[in-house]
Amino acid sequence: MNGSDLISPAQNTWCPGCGNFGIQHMIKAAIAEITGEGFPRERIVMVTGIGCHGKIADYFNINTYYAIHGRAIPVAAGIKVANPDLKVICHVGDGDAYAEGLDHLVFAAKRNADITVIVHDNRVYGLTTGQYTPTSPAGFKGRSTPEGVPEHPINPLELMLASGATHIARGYSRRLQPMKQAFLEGMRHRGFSFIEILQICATYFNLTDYYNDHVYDLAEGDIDTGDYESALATIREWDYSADAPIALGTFYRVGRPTFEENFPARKEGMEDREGLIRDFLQGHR
Amino acid sequence: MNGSDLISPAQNTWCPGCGNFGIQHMIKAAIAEITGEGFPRERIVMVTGIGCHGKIADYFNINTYYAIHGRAIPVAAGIKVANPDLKVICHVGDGDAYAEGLDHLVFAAKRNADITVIVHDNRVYGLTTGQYTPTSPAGFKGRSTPEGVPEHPINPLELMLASGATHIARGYSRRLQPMKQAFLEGMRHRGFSFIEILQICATYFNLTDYYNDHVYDLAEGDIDTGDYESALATIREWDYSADAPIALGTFYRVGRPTFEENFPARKEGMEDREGLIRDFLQGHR
Amino acid sequence: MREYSVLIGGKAGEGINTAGLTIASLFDHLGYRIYMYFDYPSLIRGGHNFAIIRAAEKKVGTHRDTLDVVLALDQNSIDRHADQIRNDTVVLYDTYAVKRAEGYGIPINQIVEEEKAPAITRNSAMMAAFCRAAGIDRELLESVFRRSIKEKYIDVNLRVAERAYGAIDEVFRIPGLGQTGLPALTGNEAIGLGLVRGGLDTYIGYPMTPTSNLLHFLAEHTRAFPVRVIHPENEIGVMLMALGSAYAGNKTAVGTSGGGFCLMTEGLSLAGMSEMPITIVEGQRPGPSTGMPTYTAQGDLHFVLNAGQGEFPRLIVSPGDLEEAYTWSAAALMLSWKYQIPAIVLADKTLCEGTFSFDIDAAERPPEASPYLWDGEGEYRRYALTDTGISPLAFPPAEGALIKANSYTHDESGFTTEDAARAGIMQEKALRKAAGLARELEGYRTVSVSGSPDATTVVASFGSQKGAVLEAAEHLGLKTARPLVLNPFPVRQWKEALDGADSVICVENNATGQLARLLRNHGFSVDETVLKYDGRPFSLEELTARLSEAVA
Amino acid sequence: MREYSVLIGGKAGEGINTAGLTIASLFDHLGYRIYMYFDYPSLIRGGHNFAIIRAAEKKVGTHRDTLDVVLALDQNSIDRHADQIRNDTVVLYDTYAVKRAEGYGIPINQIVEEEKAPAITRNSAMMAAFCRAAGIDRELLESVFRRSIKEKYIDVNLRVAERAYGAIDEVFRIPGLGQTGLPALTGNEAIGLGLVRGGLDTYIGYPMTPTSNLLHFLAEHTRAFPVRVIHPENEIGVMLMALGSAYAGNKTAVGTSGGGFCLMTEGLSLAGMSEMPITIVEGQRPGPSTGMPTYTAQGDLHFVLNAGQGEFPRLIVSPGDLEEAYTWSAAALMLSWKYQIPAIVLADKTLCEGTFSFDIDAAERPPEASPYLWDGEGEYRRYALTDTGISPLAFPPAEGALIKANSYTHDESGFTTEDAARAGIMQEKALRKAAGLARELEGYRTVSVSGSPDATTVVASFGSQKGAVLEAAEHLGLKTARPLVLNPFPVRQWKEALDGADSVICVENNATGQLARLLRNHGFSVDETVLKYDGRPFSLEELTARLSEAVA
Ligand SMILES: Cc1ncc(C[n+]2csc(CCOP(=O)(O)OP(=O)(O)O)c2C)c(N)n1
Ligand SMILES: Cc1ncc(C[n+]2csc(CCOP(=O)(O)OP(=O)(O)O)c2C)c(N)n1
Ligand code: SF4
Ligand code: SF4
Ligand SMILES: [Mg+2]
Ligand SMILES: [Mg+2]
Repeated sequence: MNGSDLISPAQNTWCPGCGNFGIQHMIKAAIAEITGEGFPRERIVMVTGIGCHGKIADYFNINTYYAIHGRAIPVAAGIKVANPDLKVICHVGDGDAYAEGLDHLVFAAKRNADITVIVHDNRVYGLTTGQYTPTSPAGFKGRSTPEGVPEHPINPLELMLASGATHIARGYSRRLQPMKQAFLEGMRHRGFSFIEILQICATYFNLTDYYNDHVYDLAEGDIDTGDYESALATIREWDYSADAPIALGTFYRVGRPTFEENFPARKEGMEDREGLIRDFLQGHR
Repeated sequence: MNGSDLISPAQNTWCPGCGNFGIQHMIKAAIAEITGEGFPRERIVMVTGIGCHGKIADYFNINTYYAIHGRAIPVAAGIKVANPDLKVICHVGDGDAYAEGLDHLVFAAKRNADITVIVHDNRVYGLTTGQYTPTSPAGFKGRSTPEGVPEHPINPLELMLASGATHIARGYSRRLQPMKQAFLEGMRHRGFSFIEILQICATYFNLTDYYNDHVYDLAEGDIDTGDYESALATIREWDYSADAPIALGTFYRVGRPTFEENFPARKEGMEDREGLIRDFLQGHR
Repeated sequence: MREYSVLIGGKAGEGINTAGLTIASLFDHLGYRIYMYFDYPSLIRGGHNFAIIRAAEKKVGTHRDTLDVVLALDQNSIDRHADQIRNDTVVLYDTYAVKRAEGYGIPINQIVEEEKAPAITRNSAMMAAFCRAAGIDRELLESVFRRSIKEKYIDVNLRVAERAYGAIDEVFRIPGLGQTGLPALTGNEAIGLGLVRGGLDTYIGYPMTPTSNLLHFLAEHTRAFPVRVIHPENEIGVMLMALGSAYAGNKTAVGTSGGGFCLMTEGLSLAGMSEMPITIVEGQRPGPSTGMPTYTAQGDLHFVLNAGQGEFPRLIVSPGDLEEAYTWSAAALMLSWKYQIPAIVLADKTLCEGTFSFDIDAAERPPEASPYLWDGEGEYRRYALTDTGISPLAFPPAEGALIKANSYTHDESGFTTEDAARAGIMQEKALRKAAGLARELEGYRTVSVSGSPDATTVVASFGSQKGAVLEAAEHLGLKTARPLVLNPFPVRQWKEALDGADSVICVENNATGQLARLLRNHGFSVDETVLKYDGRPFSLEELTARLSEAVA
Repeated sequence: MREYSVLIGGKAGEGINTAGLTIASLFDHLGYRIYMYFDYPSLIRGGHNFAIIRAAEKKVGTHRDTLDVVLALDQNSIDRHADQIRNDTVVLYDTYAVKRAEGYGIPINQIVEEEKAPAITRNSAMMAAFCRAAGIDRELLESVFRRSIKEKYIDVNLRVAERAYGAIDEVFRIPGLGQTGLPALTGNEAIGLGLVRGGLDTYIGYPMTPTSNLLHFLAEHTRAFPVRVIHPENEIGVMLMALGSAYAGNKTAVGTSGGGFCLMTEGLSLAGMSEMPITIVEGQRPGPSTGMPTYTAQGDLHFVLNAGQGEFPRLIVSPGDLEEAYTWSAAALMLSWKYQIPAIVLADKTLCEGTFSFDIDAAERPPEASPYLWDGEGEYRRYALTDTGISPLAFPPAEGALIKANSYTHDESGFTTEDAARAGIMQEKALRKAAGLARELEGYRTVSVSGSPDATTVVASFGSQKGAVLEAAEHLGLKTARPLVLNPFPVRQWKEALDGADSVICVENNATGQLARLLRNHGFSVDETVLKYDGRPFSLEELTARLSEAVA
């Protein structure tokens, strides 16, 4: 199964050269793999923010909730808690998840909501035509900062580690197979998985050459993914602004009870709601 | 000058034994000290959130903006950028700044807004009568979680370090003089200073004994406050849940350009606004 | 009608609310119907709290200014209520805390000290003194205590009570009425029960007065009811999590007040576009902004009517007492699912935190509206066009179905579109749902009428004004009309209610007459408004006076 | 009236907007007044974009469906506009990209390839072909190019243009009119200039169509104007930062669309309670929710009228063209400071992103309202009670003054209060400000009337409908009336405007007739609504037809 039937007939309107194509291709491959292994496709739900990245909702023949700017993550968490049998994948943008709705990202990590968050980090607001985001490098000339952003970017992986994320990985939109691996690992992780993809924006911030020069794949043994300090050291190698090697791969992975486990499954024998209420009232006086 | 005229005649309605009294007392002492040194009192502005902590606005004869729940920090940042000559102190609660409005805290740190944020962290929603907050320990039985919070708390200092805060300190509401020192240091720091006070809530979460048993003061040389790793190691000693020694004092302090520096002072010779507009239109065709 | 008004007052932290509820319970066991108004500032200890318990033979829903009994645990309970204390008011007070008072002093502090009892037992002493003064059996008091006080504290409370009971003689006698009692609930609790009745699976809330207690109530009873309760990071998280939950098929409600509702408006609009059912309990309090958090107002009516960008149908119900709160909260949830729209239960502090005798058998049965579910046939289209505008629902996992919810303008399958024609068609789909809902509501009693049927003056009000308006209008021989549904506005039923009226007076807890504005919107004229905007509900006397002025 | 309508179409990323503006500039230099409608979907590359430039002797503010010239850079520019192309429409097309068309093929792709020019120069070629076909001097084209194209790209563009100029002959001739030209601006730019004129110190915004370009415009011109521009983390940050900025004495404005406005409502209510002046530009687009981000609507009128919990005065202005946008944005800012209230400039995509000839001399002078400043005498009280309800302002640092802003109900000094009487007094202070503002606005022209003064049918509209309504009504001999201020509603002036009318038709870009509802609120009747809710503005022809139907 190559997953081609996963792609919807909706017209794709990303710019030529956009890194979103690679992400789309690989999430498709990852989904095809898990459905090929027998995970029912109808148990997958994709939730997206608003931005170029969000269009991925239209491009898949998969259950989707194309939500609002910055707020995809609580929607995803709400779906998962309502039905823990679902596999919930959340595609968000950097403006979306790191600016507009950062708090939800932090809290999803804190709670260990069992969802997979994939950030299309093109380090720019694409759909609104090129303003800086929290991961734009210092000096970036966006349309709202024509003289260059004076602020330093955040390092989202570092923030996620501090927030309690139990799975942290990074990919690059031009490294296809490792991206697929990252998506599969994330989807298979029980708990909150955070996957940041350095995504090329061909139109507003084309960092292809920069990334090609700087990225490297974490090799077996480079890092102890169960160890906070080890993960952090590698995460901090590159600060999203200065020149430095940029590690790709899984940085951190630990086990912790998930948010959904706090809510035991629905009780049986509670169909007669009026009866339950009358019982309650009886005991109430 | 002992600062007694800094206290307003408004009736104080904190519970007996509340840690807010200690905070109030020491911020008063700190303000008295800097005004005593000649910093004009009218150049101080205090901004607060909503919660028991927020009442401090009413208790001071100082310029205040008693803002809304979770949103004091952007108000403070807005005041400072509008008039960088002001000293802006922001009193917030843990529900306030770590739950409702967490994103603003992170961004104030990222931007290095030159404000001093003092978190009254009683690890509970006080004013709304005792629900868990992001720093309540796992298992805490609040009114919205009668069976105990299953989530792990965040470590706000860790989060602040990851967010780019340039000054990070912790105090305890029953250790008065160190608190005053912390406030003074924070107010004197050029850039974003984050001061978390472990504050006793006498009514809903009285941790006095626990804190008395666990806190210790950072001594000279315990920590290299200019070093990220050194700060982090000490910050991570205690995770707000398990038993561990709780360090008090300054963890981190570095210099970085502030947010306000990005906006040069107002230009001279621009009083004739209609003239400027006509000039613009002239050049526009 | 036999009735009593009892005020108990003291400081925050002295258990005034609990004491008030105990008094209510005593009356209940004597066969009275009760209403309790609880007044407290936004602080945790100190200040002045008071509860007024009104007990009567028949259902009541408002408090009186004139008091039969005052139970004063602090001096403020005397001083601040001086004009409510008449010559024949029976005043009991703690001789230690109250220095200036006329009435019966009880050495409560001394008793508590001698019994080495915690200070919180002072109110137990006061209640015992009240029982003795009012000729209520100590056995009844003991049995009420045993139900409300935790096992390990019961002995010390009974000891203290025993002493206080002996510290005063009978002053008058409250007779038993022989009626079967009714449980006393708050509006929040009745709303919670209504939501449960309507099928609630998940309640999500962030604390905010006056609906925090709805969150607490449901959180406490997740074993009694099949409901999951979640308290997330803020109201934006609440609303969006709730929409995700609804997408997955959970009947979900949220609760807040105006400030938190602000933060839900973007999600509300998303509910509109993505046709996600959601029920929002909005407990109003005086604004703007933080305002007076523990007081009451009806200042958010037009805000909830119009919140969220763009145009989409919504249901807004406005219960006036517990039975209506129960029925219409259930109805709101069910209708929101039937029409896949947001529903708002508009309440306020008066209703949410007021305590009333609740008669479930007197509550109208909520409409049994069920969601239209997909029959599994053919291709599933989340936004399929139908005559009613309602598209059949499916939830993941549904084999063979592609369930695409979308915040963008979309086609029937849920794919984004920017096509002009399709956008128009989808907007018309929404209008059809609104029209269908309005038609369906025609089948229910959505306007409540009472008072003198032939009176030519009609007193119009909404929500929690019910109790005061009904009684005041009865006194004055006026007719009353109250919409139970504010949107879609029940135009026909309102017209009928106004039949024969030549003057309409709106009674509202706000400063600009928002119901009057809504009525004018729909072409109805309003002659006068009687407004109160100081955070307090009308008392019966105050409203009667203001209304008779307005009529004159 | 001599006029031309030119459509240029192609893909997103092909510079259609720029090309349209260049054509507008050509017309401007020929002495025409222009209006340009730009239609684009929410994507960055591909799809179909088009601009319709209408140029006329006199001011125009709407587009026509019937086209004089079509410049097609893609096949969609022909196919999607088939019914707008008449027999005498001059169609120029790129022979490579357009396969099926009647008209004049220009081998644009070939020219660009041969000149080794970047693809983006295709539109320069098309403009050159247009100039030749329309008898416009190549010198004029060159001078327009030199102003709009960056130095380093000018040569290649001129080379390509030269070739295309030669690839076609003159088809007709657009005569010069000899009028002095006017700068062509977008609504966003006029609003920005108006804010600057009103005293803007700080603009804070988060990108959102259709006001992103207001953020960009001001950010680009912080050297030309004394304005600080900040783009924070989200709209909540925007609004709260703005209130802090205002507290410190900076005249501050923010801009957004409906979704972002949702997130500002809690801050709006805080502005109300703390009496913090703030100006909000709300550019409407089709909702609910994300809707159609790059299209137009007027669906948020009642939302902005009622947003925020509680009751507080607000000013809402509704400009219909650039001159009004300039004047009323300035007025909004100044009046918000005079009354210490929030002011909202309600616009939409049609106005914000439409391009118009701007005649600053034709703009009414904005009222010169200044804030009441504290005179430094006596004790400062931030919320001092006055006859007008307006308390004198002071900003920190002000020696000897304690400047206490508060979101709680507060006393005159700004300390929190929960006192019933004081709460009432403060609410009345707010009502006095509202009344004062309404009175002051009586002094300005807040209702604009045009068309046949004796017509008995009045076409009512607000905001961006102006252009289409004025022309359509003129054609049909009807009268028009438009409120420039939506709140406080100019009741007296509206009454005067309606004098002699026996029928009122509302023209609106929404599905429920929100202006009609507002008029009914104020006791005015509306007989008919002409609504459009597909995201597109009315064209002149469409509105004329719909109106004549409604009149019939
Ligand atoms: C509340 C709100 N504010 C602003 C917008 C406008 N908006 C749409 S997409 C977007 C930015 C998207 O940037 P990002 O999340 O980085 O996504 P990208 O387009 O780069 O994939 C913005 C600001 C919106 N839709 N909603
Ligand atoms: C938007 C909004 N949501 C909820 C509230 C209700 N509220 C007032 S104070 C508070 C919690 C305060 O907790 P914290 O910030 O920890 O302050 P504390 O009382 O503990 O000092 C809440 C939830 C509010 N005022 N505004
Ligand atoms: S603007 Fe950037 S992110 Fe958006 S589709 Fe184009 S290349 Fe991709
Ligand atoms: S509730 Fe807690 S935090 Fe609030 S005043 Fe009382 S002791 Fe202090
Ligand atoms: Mg992006
Ligand atoms: Mg707290």
